[in-house]
Amino acid sequence: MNPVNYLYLAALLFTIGAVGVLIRRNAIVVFMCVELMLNACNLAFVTFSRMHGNLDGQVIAFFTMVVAAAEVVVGLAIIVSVFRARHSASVDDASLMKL
Amino acid sequence: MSSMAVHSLWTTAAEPLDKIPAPHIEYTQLSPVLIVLGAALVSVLVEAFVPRKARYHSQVFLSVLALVAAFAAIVGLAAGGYGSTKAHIAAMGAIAVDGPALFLQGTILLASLVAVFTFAERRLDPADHGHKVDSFAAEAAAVPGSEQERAAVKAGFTTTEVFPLALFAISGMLVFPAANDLLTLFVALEVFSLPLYLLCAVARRKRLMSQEAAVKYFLLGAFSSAFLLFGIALLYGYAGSVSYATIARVVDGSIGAVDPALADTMGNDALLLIGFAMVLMGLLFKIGAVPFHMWTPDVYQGAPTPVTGFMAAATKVAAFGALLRLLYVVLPGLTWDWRPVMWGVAIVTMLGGAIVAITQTDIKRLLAYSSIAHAGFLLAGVIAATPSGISSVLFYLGAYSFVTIGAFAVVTLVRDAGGEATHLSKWAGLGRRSPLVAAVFAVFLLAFAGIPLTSGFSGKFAVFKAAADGGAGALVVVGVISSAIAAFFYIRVIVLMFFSEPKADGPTVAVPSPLTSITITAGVAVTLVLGLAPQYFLDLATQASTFVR
Amino acid sequence: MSFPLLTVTAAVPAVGAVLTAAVPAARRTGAKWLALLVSLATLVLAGVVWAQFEPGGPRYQLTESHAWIKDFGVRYELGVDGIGVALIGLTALLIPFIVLAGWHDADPLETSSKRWRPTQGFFALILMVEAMVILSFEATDVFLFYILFEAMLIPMYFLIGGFGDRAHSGSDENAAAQRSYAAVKFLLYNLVGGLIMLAAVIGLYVVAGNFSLTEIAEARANGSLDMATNTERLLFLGFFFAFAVKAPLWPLHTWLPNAMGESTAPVAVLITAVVDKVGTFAMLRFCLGLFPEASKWATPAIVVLALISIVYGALVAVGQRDIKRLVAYASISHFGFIILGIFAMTSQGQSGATLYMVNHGISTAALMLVAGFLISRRGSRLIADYGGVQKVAPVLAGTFLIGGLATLSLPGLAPFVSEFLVLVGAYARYPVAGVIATTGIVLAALYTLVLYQRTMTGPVKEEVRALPDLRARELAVVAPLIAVLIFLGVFPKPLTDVVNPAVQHTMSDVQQKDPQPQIQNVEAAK
Amino acid sequence: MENLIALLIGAPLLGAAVLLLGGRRLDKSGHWLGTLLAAVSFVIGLVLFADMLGKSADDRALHQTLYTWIPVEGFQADMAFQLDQLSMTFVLLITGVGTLIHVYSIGYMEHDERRRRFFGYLNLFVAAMLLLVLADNYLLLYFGWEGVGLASYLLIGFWQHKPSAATAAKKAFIVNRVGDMGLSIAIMIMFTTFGTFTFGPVLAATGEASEGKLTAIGLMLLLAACGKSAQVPLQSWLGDAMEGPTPVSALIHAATMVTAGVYLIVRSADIFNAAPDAQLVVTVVGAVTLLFGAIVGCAKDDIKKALAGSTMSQIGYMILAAGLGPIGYVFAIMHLVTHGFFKAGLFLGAGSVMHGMNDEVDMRRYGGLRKYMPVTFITFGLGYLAIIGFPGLSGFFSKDKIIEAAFAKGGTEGWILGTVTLIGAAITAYYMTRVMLMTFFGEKRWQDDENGRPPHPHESPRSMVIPMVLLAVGSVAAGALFEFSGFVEWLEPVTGFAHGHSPISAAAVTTATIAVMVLGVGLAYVQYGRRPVPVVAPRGSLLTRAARRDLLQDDFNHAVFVTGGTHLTRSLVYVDHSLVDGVVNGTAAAVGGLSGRLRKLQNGYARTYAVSMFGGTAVLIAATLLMRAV
Repeated sequence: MNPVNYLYLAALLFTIGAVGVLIRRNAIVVFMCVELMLNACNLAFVTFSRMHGNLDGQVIAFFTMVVAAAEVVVGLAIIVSVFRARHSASVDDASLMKL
Repeated sequence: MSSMAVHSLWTTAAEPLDKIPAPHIEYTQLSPVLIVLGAALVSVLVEAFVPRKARYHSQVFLSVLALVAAFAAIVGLAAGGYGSTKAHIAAMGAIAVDGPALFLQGTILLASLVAVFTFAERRLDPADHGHKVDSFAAEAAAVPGSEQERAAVKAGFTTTEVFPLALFAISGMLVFPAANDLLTLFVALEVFSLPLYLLCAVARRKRLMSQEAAVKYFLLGAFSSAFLLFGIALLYGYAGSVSYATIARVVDGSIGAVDPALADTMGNDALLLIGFAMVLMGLLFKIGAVPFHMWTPDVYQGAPTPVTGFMAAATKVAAFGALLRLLYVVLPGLTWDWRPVMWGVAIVTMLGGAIVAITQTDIKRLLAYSSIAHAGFLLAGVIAATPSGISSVLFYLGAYSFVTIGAFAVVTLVRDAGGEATHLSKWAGLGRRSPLVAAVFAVFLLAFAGIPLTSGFSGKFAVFKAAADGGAGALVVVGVISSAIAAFFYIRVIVLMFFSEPKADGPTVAVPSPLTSITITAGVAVTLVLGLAPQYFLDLATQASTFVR
Repeated sequence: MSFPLLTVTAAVPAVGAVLTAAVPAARRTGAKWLALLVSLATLVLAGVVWAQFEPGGPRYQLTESHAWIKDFGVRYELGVDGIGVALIGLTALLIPFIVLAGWHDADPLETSSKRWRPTQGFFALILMVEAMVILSFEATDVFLFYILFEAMLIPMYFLIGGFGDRAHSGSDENAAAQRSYAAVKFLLYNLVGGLIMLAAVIGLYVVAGNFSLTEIAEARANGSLDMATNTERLLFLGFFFAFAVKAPLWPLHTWLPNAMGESTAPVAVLITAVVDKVGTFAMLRFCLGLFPEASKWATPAIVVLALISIVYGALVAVGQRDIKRLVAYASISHFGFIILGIFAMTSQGQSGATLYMVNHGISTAALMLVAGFLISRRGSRLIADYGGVQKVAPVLAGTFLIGGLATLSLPGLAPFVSEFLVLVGAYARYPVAGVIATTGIVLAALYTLVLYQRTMTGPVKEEVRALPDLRARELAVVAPLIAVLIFLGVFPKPLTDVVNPAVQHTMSDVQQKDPQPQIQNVEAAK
Repeated sequence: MENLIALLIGAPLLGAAVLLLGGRRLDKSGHWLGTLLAAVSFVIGLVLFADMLGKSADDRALHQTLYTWIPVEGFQADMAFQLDQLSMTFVLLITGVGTLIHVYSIGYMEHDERRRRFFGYLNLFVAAMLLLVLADNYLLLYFGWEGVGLASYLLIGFWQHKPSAATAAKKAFIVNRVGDMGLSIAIMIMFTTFGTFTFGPVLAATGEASEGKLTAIGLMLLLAACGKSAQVPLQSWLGDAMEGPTPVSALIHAATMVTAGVYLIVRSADIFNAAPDAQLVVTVVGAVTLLFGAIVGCAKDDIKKALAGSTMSQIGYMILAAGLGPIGYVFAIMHLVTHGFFKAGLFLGAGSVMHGMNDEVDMRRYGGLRKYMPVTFITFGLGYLAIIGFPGLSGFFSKDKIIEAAFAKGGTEGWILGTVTLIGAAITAYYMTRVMLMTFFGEKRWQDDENGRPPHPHESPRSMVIPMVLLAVGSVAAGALFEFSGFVEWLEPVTGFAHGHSPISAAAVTTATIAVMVLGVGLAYVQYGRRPVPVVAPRGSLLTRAARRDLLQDDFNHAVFVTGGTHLTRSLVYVDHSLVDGVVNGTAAAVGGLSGRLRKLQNGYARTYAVSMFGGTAVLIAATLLMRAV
């Protein structure tokens, strides 16, 4: 099967993630969408790695997972602290600062 | 064939480990980064094991020491000729050690040093329950206004974690402009972004806004880095490698590494162009260029002011360094594709920043928009695509970062009951109350406005000159117009400070400790020196303006 | 390396400014005296410059040149020609009187806090302006000039906005608002002009590669540097716009009445008599010197604008209710004459214009300062609030009248010489323009005498009955100025001797010859 | 000898400086100093005159160059003087009459606490007037020209506390400025035509210049003359100028300054000779003015204003004569001098009357004064006889000559001009008789002044009487003197002279003159001598009412220039504020509005920001691909 299809899938996932970020309110969900985008990137990396026949892409994928994990840690920390302060995880509630 | 290749890789991996050649790392040339990174780790240990009372001092001492040492290392390397003759790519092609890298790292370190001083300032707020307090929350984890927080304040807790966080961020920033492959670029980006997200969240006053700023910054930052990453993936797909050198060679066609299968499915350069655009977006986000700027005002306003100053200065320097390297090293072959795009971005950034700033009422937001406008000016220099363009941008970054930190440091001084009085109306008649502070701030504003005899003018002239030389005369005109618009709101603040009567309930100006004083003095000194006799630093920037390939 | 006379001449007031600013709050009077002494020292130095300058000698004399910002092709290059010498002389001459006239204008009010030191600031700023103006007259490097041209806005801005005229109608807040409006208007107008000039300056660098006036002029002369026609025109416009704002030329003039109206009389004099001269000076030296072709191309349009300024300024002046705004519009009319003289491109016109800069400086100073004394007595700027002053304060009225007569350029007073030269010069090249400009002398008589009649003559108003006559200090300000006016009116030779050679250089810059009279052998007929 | 010329001007100038700067300590002695210096100047004049008579007719002109006034490339204006017969005549008139009037003023201004300044101004005037007539180039003449303008401004407005006086002074100066405009334009044309504006070269070179240029110069000079000499259409200021103290009216607005226009035209004789069109205009202006002034003079009840009208009319004669060319120049000057005597005398007489009548100026409130102030009556009477051209008195000779010359102009215009001059002579006789009768004859019509003091007419002090007597002598003798002492030959070298050939014989003209004179006198006697003069002026005919208002010419000026000008300036002020300034403020406001609108995008919602980023990226990608596509 043509590996290119995996690229299309990756692009699709990425777009889904991006749109999710744009339309979902709950900070956690938004964050999960970002993770989805990162994983779409991983898929693309692995596919390209397969096509080019070198390992860089796969290695990068591992790096990406680590970074994603770190983001989760930091992100959740912030989101949870906000949630505790406001008893709401809606990104739209966090709009004290505007204009 | 590819499947075979992969299989062979597996088999080679089955060989005894000692066959794998150890990577060759030039530790001396990476020393600046390593020092800061090491210091960061140590200061984590300090957080873990040093008793609370001693933490503050040990952390400050450690950070300052690390930064000074790192800067010394930079100077040593530069003196050793790594900036010019011996410039080369270290760490198996991951990190470039060359003029721009060293210059920018030096700038970042100096900026961070003075920024750390403002972090450590503990005299602005009156002592709370007999404990000196700085700009950071007693216990960031505690819910604002909760019993827990009150207890923490009573106990005199302070968030000394900001120092290790800052150090991590700095180390990431040091790598960012030096990164010589896209993976390192991405990792460095995350390494300095994540700590910044946290730093934004730990303000002492107005904690809700602080946390909100953190959330916005985090979500949008993650969003943008996802784009960056996907862009990297596409570029990798195009060139089969993430190393700048290789990509550059593929782009200018000296080697055609493109998998034929890709070539015909993806069509000629779509991968390259889309990938480039997405990477660019990631960098423009950090720079705060329109339309990727919208996080800037909110974050700048919400974050603790010292952090804001640190971000505004150091992040910009690092991001522009990375952008320059990307455009000049990776994609010189693509100049005719990216220039028009960047033209557009530069124009909307200059005008957008200047115009929206006019109607701002909060000093920190005002400075945020001004930083956006300045990003536009810098982009004009970047677009020049000439050595003088590089050097002018380097010079501008150096000049600008000190003005910014100085300005935000002054903002920390003007306080009322609710902490910093950042609403412009509160600044009325400041010139009557404390002429000195007002005068200093006026100097910074004039520098922002690019009035002659300040560093702002030298920098602006340098980039505009480069742009005009590079055939971007129209950009210069737009730049001139937008600086005319920008002048208006800088002047407005000066009018407010000097020509309007002080309000009865106006803010007081806190008398800072030597730390902040040093920061501000340094800012003023650099502003005036670069304004009156910039030649030496221009030479420096010029020498440092050649990228290693 | 000879003695850097020019640098010192500019440095003395600069250093003086710093010292004055440093005087402790309590020592207010000391600061005043210090400022006065410094300005007098500068006057002496200017005299030395005048003495050192040889009219017959090379174009730029007492030159200095040091490397400054290599990357920008900028050098610290100084040198004076006759025009520069004359204007340096004017500046150095006026500042002591401005200081003396503003002796009490910046005394702090009881309300202001202890750390606020307006007096020191006031005089320091004045000296700083003097330093920058003098240096800008000396600069032969375009970039250096530009820097000063822009930088001098800042001290001026604080002088206008920070030390307004205490004689104002309406509430203090209202006055403060109007004052800062005037200051901001002044700054923004000039800043915009300056920024547009900045674009042109950068363009000049791209074209020429350096900023040295002499080098560029040479390169243009020997053809090693030839600008495309359009490039030259664009650059010219960039420069001219900035100077036209500063000068000010219609329709870019509206900042001047606000600025002069809201600021104290000495500052108003500083604006119109000293700082604005930089604009006209720069037209003569930079616009004509760097872009001769473009100058010739733009001349017709500029002449028209100048004529509009002359007539329009005078007419609007007639309609003013505020003494200082009236003087401001009169100045706009006079700047029209200066610009007309410059762009008439005749020896008489340009010599006249240069003399005009000097004479207008002195005459406006005389008129405005006396007006200031009057206003500070009565506490109002409205013409309608006065009447019959000459009955109670004859000396004040007399000096005011002489200032006014100078403004309407009566023969025997300095301005007549320059105005007539400008008219003749303009007529020789553009007869119609000459005739239209001549109507200006009638209008000048109109606004001056109407002002005098309404304020000084007629029955004595109750409010002015108690006005004291000029005090010794004030007389010391006015008398010398009037003496100079009369002297230069009947014996302008010292000035013309210095100016003529420089004007000849400018004429050769723009490759212009004076139009010759139709009948050549008149002398033979004699 | 020529070095004395500077002293001629220097003496009164010194006086002016000392008196004006001297301060109060000179209040006691000031007037004596001023008078003395004027006299000194007169004596120097006499010395120079004697010296001049000693020389042959052709090299009588003296030159003195002090220094170069305005040295600019191609433009040389010298501070240099030229004293020839023409200037000499004026010097004597100015210093002579001037000195007398200084003396007169000592008494007249006795009770004025600002007398010192008055004398300072008088000296200033004398100096400026001398500069005017002694200058050897037009620019220096312009200097003096405006100098006398200033002096007249200061003296008309001497009683500044009177709004009317201040207004009159301002009006005089501004109207004169209009004339001065002409003079400066004339100088510009000369400069571009001849490359110089010194009398000698310019007048010598007129032959080579095109007639068009010369006509232009001539008309511009005429404009100047109209301003200074109160000729139509710039005459309106002279009547108001009577607000000034009477000695001023006598010296400046009768004897000397107002005749400067005549001097200018005669001085520029060569230019006008070569520009007949200009000459024609000059004669027309002169003719119109002489009728205009005369008519106005008939209607005024204010004695000084009546005399002012007369002055206008008499100068009209001179201008007309000057316009006739070589056949008229000499007589213009001759009439100028004689007029200087009798008109000054008349004004001083009027002043003396007012002095006795609590400064009452309305002739309807005089009457029967001849018994109370005999000397004034006699001197005034002699002046009166002189002006109406009573045979044998000065006015007779000079005016008669002008009328002859007018006819001698030849052709229809000769007839027209001649007739006009004759009518003028008749009207002159009429209004002067009217003045005479209303003032000195008839019954008393005295009124108490505003603070109820009844007038007690008395003869004026000696300081005032003596000048009146001397001037009376002059007005009697001057004409005959000139007639028989060869004034014509004296002036001829300067002005040139040609005998006109009048279509009718001189005798006929003379008889006609005398006839119309008698006619005018008779008419006046019938109207004012036979029946009593009403104290309140009757409404009078339309013409009378118009004449009282200066034939509505002033109203015209007011309607057109004053009202129109006010509206113009008001609207310009508005334009300046709302249009010129408005554009700038509008731009600023627009940018501000845009800013406010863009600001709304920053709505605080992270998702919105993400959208803008997403869209931005899309645009970025699209643009990049597009760039490659094109």
